[in-house]
Amino acid sequence: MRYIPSTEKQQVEMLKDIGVSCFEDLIQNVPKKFRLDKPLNLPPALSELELEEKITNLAKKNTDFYSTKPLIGAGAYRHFIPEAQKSLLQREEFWTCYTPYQPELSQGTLQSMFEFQSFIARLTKMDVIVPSIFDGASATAEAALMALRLTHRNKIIISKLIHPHYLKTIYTYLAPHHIEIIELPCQDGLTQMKQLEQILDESTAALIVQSPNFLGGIENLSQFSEMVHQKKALMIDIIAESMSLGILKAPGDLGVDIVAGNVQSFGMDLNLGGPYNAFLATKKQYIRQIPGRIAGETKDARGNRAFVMTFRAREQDIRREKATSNMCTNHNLNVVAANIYLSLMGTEGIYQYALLNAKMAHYLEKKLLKSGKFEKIFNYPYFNEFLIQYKGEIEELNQILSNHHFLPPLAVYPLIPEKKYENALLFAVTEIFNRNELDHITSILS
Amino acid sequence: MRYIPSTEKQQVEMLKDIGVSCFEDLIQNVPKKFRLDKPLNLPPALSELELEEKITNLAKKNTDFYSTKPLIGAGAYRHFIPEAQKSLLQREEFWTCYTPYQPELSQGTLQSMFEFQSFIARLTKMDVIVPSIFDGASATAEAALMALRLTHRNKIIISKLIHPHYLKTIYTYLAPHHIEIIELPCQDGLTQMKQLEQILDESTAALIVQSPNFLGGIENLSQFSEMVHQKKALMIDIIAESMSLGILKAPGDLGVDIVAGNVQSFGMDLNLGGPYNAFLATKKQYIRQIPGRIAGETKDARGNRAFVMTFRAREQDIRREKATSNMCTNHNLNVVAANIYLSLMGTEGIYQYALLNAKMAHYLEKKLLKSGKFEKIFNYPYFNEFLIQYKGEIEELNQILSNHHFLPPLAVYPLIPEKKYENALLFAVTEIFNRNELDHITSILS
Amino acid sequence: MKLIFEKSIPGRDGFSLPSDLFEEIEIDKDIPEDFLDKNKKNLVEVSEVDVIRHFTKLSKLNYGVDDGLYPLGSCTMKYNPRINEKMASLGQFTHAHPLASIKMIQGSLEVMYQLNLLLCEITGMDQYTMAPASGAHGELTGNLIMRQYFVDHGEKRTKMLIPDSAHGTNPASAAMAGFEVIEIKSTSNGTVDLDALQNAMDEHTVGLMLTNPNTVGLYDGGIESIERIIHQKGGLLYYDGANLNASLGIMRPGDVGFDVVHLNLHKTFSTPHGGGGPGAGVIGVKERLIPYLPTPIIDYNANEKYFYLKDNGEKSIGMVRSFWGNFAVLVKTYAWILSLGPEYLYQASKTSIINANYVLKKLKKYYKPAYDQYCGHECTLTGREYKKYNIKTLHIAKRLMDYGIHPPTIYFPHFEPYAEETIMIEPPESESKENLDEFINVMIQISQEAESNPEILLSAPHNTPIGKTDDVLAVTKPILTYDDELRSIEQEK
Amino acid sequence: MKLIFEKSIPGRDGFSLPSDLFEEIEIDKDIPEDFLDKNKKNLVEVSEVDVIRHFTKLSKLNYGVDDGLYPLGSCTMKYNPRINEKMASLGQFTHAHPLASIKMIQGSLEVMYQLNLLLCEITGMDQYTMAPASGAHGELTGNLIMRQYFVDHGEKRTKMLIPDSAHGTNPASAAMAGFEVIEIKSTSNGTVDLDALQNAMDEHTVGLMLTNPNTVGLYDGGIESIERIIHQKGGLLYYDGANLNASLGIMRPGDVGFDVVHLNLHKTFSTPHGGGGPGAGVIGVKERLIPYLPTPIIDYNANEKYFYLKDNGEKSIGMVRSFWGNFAVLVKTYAWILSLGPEYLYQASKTSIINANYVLKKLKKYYKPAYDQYCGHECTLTGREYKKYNIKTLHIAKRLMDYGIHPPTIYFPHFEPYAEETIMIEPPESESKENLDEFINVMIQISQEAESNPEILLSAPHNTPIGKTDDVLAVTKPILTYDDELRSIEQEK
Ligand SMILES: Cc1ncc(COP(=O)(O)O)c(C=O)c1O
Ligand SMILES: Cc1ncc(COP(=O)(O)O)c(C=O)c1O
Repeated sequence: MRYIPSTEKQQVEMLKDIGVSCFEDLIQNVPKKFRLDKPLNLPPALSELELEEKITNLAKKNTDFYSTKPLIGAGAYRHFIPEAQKSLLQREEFWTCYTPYQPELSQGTLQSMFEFQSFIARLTKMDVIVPSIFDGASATAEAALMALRLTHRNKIIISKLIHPHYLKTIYTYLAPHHIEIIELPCQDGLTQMKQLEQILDESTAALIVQSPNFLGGIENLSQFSEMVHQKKALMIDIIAESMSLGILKAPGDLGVDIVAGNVQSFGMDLNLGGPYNAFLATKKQYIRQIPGRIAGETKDARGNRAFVMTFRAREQDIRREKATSNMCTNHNLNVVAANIYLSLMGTEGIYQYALLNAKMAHYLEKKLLKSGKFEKIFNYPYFNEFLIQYKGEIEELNQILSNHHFLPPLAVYPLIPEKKYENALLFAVTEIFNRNELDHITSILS
Repeated sequence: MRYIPSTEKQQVEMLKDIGVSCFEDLIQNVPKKFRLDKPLNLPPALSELELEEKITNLAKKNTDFYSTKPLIGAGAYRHFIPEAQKSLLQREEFWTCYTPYQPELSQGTLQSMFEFQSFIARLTKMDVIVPSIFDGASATAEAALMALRLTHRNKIIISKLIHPHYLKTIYTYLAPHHIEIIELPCQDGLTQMKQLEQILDESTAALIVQSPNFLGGIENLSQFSEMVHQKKALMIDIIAESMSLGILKAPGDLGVDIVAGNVQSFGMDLNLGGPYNAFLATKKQYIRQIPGRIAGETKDARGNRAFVMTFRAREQDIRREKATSNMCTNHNLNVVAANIYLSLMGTEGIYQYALLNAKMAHYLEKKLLKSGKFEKIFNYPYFNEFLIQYKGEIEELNQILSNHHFLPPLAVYPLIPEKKYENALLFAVTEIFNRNELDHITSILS
Repeated sequence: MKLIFEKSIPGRDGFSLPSDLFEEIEIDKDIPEDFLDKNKKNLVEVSEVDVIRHFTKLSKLNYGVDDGLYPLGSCTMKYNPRINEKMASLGQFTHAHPLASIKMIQGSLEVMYQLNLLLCEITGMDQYTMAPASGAHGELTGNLIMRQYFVDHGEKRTKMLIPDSAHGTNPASAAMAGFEVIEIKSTSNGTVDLDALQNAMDEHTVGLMLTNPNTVGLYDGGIESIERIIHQKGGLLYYDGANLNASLGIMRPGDVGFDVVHLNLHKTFSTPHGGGGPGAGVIGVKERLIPYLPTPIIDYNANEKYFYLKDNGEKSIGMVRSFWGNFAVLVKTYAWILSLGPEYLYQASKTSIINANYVLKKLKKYYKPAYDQYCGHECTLTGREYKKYNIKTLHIAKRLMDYGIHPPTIYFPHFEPYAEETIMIEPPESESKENLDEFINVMIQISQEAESNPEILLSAPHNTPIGKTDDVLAVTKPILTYDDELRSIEQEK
Repeated sequence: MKLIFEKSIPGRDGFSLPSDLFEEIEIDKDIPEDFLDKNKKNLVEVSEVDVIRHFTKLSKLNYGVDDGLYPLGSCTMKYNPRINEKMASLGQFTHAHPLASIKMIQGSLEVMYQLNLLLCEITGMDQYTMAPASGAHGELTGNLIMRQYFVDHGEKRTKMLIPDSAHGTNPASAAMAGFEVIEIKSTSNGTVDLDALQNAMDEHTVGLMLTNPNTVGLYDGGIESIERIIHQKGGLLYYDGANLNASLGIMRPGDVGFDVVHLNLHKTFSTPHGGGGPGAGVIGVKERLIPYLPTPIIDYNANEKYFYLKDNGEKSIGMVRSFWGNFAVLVKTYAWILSLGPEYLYQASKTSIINANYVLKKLKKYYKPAYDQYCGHECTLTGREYKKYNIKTLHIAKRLMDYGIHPPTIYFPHFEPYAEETIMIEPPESESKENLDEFINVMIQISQEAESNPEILLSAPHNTPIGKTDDVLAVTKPILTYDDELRSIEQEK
């Protein structure tokens, strides 16, 4: 078998060298009654050609997503990824290696982590960045746990307008911990601020708000921060569409204490939802309570700059049940992916792409409103995703768009079953579209 | 522009350092009247996304060749290529480097050439291998020129059954050299031997025969060699389907003096005909007349084994008009491709694949004959390609096969417009098919 | 090596823009000024060529499985087949939006559905969730399932038993699930002390998290008793499958009685580690625990013949992440299982067990084994003999690098009596006898160097891109971003 | 490093077979025994893992453009954009059979058709053939076209004029086309001696092959006179376009009067060199030479709206290869031109000319320039000053490697008075000022070493995977295959 180099003859030799007469002697600690006495009931081995045909045929049972541009985002955005990034990621040194426990053989990974941390620090204006939590949802939950550890309080206030999966994940993660969770409702597409004043108190560990929120609205984070800080609670900002950082104010400038950010937009394919990657960002003073791996700069024995994983005393392999998290394997290759992506895009690219996203989304919204078939729901500021009311049948709209090779926008009602959302559609627009296509979309829907 | 790192500001600095006031000062030797005074009339630069969409759309104007398995070969064979090979070939060190003039920075390329030479030497049982001539046609022409140089004679005898493109290429290459070219006709799918006796004489430089020949037939090379050697002429064997070497006798065992072999089957995609690669193989005594680059083993200053390009005194950059060929750039990356492919396949793989090719071709032929819609034309031995008579309309057969996602076999008549070939089809069968598909083909054609 | 920031030149760029920038839209009319950043975020300005060279160079500072032996114990650094990568990169998969309607993602769903069936057969479990992103994430998920099970059954169980040999993620995960962790000591044989287990197990205890073969590479011979002890008290048995590479086609955790199983697809099932992920830590359970699995579950509607995402109902622990799983990793797993089939899955485990025992046998004279018995797919040696020369296993590890070999695991296991001096060697089935022989020879040579020339070990590595790193400095003077570095340079001035 | 053959183990394999091997077919009944090899060809027996590691290691012994500056004069080692590779690897292109019916390959044909139009505009020619596989192959094709032209016109022309500065392929190609090569000396300015040219040109001469800027990097200021001299005598003017990287958007050979042009798509047009190819050496001609182009030509039927392969008729020189061209290379070229557009094509040439003159200016104090004038896209320096220390440019080249830089061209140009002591430096537009500054500094440092410590140059390179090679041994004791090596070991015993 091409993946198993040792030959039968070699195995016989090795068994002899070991000093046993047969393989079974080596597994005598597996009780006989549990040893399988017949092969697993699985399909026989396929040749590479057969395998390729089989899986390619399965892939073809999907829509041809390459040619079907999505008008849906909702936490997973199709952005353009330069081939230079994809090609570099294929270097085996990046993807066939382990977690960089041995820095002398892992500077590629470690420096990449450090550079990514530096990028995110500049994008968010935060001090300390954990480059890889699995995704936005788990990062959000980890941020909540971190706030609980930091404040020793037991109430978490959450905006209802964070991504529904993130919300569900927080509940799952917090379930064992006897935490009071209060949800802030939506008002005009934004998290209601009024109610917050009544709920915020000295037992509040943190307020969690997503901006742009799940419905696309840009939240007034600085005002939230101010209110939260009055009660010495922590302000947590969730970012699901990291491209927005290109033109929006950085959370660090808005008083935010912890940021959990999904960076799928920075060079990761949609992949049916995973693997993506998220960062956690915080202020220097909170570093010892942050979960996950961090790269830091140091010197090597030759006096040169070198990178290592640092502040390891927080981690499970050292602290076990007292660790700040159980995280071990994370999404580090996606850190490299995002790092390469951000390097290519740079100052100007991230700005221009973000600007273009916003402009195109607003262009489409205006066009759709003009068509007469759509109505505004909220009067909120948004980035590249907006909620809009469709006057026709949503089923029909889906059909039309699919026929024209567009992936329809998200119908939010199934996720937020409130009457006012019955015909509400969440459109996401990124730079992968062009004017022709946006005009075409408008015209087929009019 | 992302491919041009120097900025306008830097260019101004550099011009100042050079000591000119503007760029135009540097090109004063280009007569003003020839200097373009307006931009080239070309489409404006596309972004990478626009480019990708444009070219992908062009590609889609082709048939979906991935899912359309070819029943056609005729010098270009679709074989299965393991992904391990494709993936390794993507290492930039192999493809972004130059011809290995500096061996100290090119051992990867040079050792690969050497290993490929070793593989081909074992497959052909020849001594000296030139690993890269562009393709089977140019290699054939170079072999003919080589024979002329070696023998100082001026007649070349060629089997009519060599690949028509190779044949045309020989004529083109030899046109300036006042060479008598005589073609040997076909008899029962093989090169006619009778006539040869009359033609062969002391002025004959070489006989060129392809085996398996263009119509698939395996030629009796040892008998040809014997005849040719009696007149002290050279025997040249052409191989268009290198996979055949897996089970057929090696030309070195059959008295052949020069082999020109297309190795597209060893790990190269069809690519509409190029780039492929061909080798030239000969006996040690003929080395100084062979064209093209050869890698050889030597020692480095540290006493270790090292590889260099050798017998360079034959080449154009040293010998100019007296060189054995003008070849400079060749298809060296394809040498690496073939080397990786052969390494993966190995002794057993090449044998098994060749055997499977032959078995499947014979299986299909028998099935087709049985169906009653086909008739035998020749009673010759063949490898994986056979000529067969179709009793129906070829246009119709093409339609049926295309509808079922098979690329139809070659109708040879347009290439060899002889009456007996009017309904003759040249089928090629490789390991990419399976029994179901071959049965399916038979049934849709019956 | 320079940082990408140190290569930045004002005005340079590495991206491309379409010609139509929708100039007519004035975004500051739509987004209030308060929300917009007046300044562009200062990132970097480099060209595509710069980026290509920077990361090509960075890559060459790494060592991957493709560069040679990588015998990290407990990590199963096996060959990552190329065809798997290609399958995962098919456009219909990579561009699939997770919220596309299910009729558009039938192919992807079928892959997940089929993979579930294959994994169930391989492990003897009844249903998997594909959600967890890593082993630890799976452990947390598994713990929450067990917690939910007892909540649902009105039982109050708060403690989780974990052998001292367990991987650090086990106690950390149990703690995240709100359990009190009770450490079970190992016997001098390295396996679970049955008396200690019996004493610790009670009606307030959730159960036991066990790795088998355990993290020192030993099959626990007491597995039948363990199962009895836990189940007798109504507990649940959790199988940490990170070491499943010793068991394929040999033993199925489901048959042994494990209730919850996590698999590290990025270990046993050949998907790459990626320098720390992404992987996938899928969780399989027995029938009675299915209702507690995270939502959704991939199911098949046999009547109307389509695959779908089924809400797992009220008892489910909910979601542990966004969307459905690390799909790209799942495709690679699926491809690997189909490529090996039952025969070679068994061969994989058999070969890795033979490999580990071969290394153990050949090296035991030089590095005293932690346990004198046959091992599973990895063996645990020690460097105790060399303490007298001031040599720790860390030094042995660093010295191995000089010979072009990635060191085995040395920081783990950390429990007495072998703390810090263990060497865990896992030579998976993709390593040939010749590679092992080379490793063995180098290890013997190093053992001789330890005696004759300890200095060369103490100052190792010598031939690596960088020398030994100062880990303490990284904490005492933290520089975590390029701006930190700029500030620290500023301060030094 | 070991050869793959030295890693072979009997019984090991690296391939996979389907389960159905058509066992029932007995092939020796169909193919006579005489033709079948009784033994399997002895190749190698290694696993996929072995192959992956072997070639990964081999790759690391190479130096590519992605590894740093590669200023090989006359070779245009520029950045090879990744998107081009991706475009060429689209399945509909890569799996297209060359003999598929034209309606199945409309996309591929359109690429070739459009590329022809773009190249015509860039060079001012009327029609290209995509057939030639390399520059030299194009030269041969071009020479045969010129030959055929005169044959067709009943003229007997047998001589071809070629400047002494020309690349070796020029005389070699002319010779292959049956012409007698007449070398035209250069003036001390490095350009064509117009008197010599005038004297040599006559009615028995085909014409002149000219590179412009020529191979020492100089635009020939006498181009108008050259054109007149050749055409006055009824000759044809051939443009070796290997140096077109100095001319994009600046000057078009067609406007100057060249009749035949070859382009090295693997130089100017960014397609990779691949360690020696594949490239493409397409040939463009003026209207009157179109009938002689190789057959077929890609054409468009405007009525029925399809692209097709047109037989080029009786006057065509025929075919110069199998099938239609190095299609994969053509796609990359097409992608590059569309990515740059007219503005950046001009910027590419402009930048490379500035780069070359910058290097020339900065280094002329240390390495006397061969010609004291502004250069095109490459500059020619010499190492004559260092001869007194026994230092040749070869040693300077090898020493550069120690600094991680690929040496410039040094074996060429070879003509007097600078034979062997030239250094041709071509820093294309994809090289940044910082890279050039680094190169300049290293070159200056080496010039100082040549004086102060010549030994370090003489024994260079020191930091490369292998030391300086013994090229003579490779000829005196030829080992051209692994079996040669085995035999030579056998003999030594
Ligand atoms: C025994 C054991 N359990 C659990 C884990 C955790 O797996 P992951 O790194 O995927 O979180 C590991 C990983 O090293 C392990 O070795
Ligand atoms: C000036 C010049 N002409 C022609 C050629 C030949 O091109 P090729 O190597 O593609 O055959 C070269 C290649 O180095 C060259 O520099």
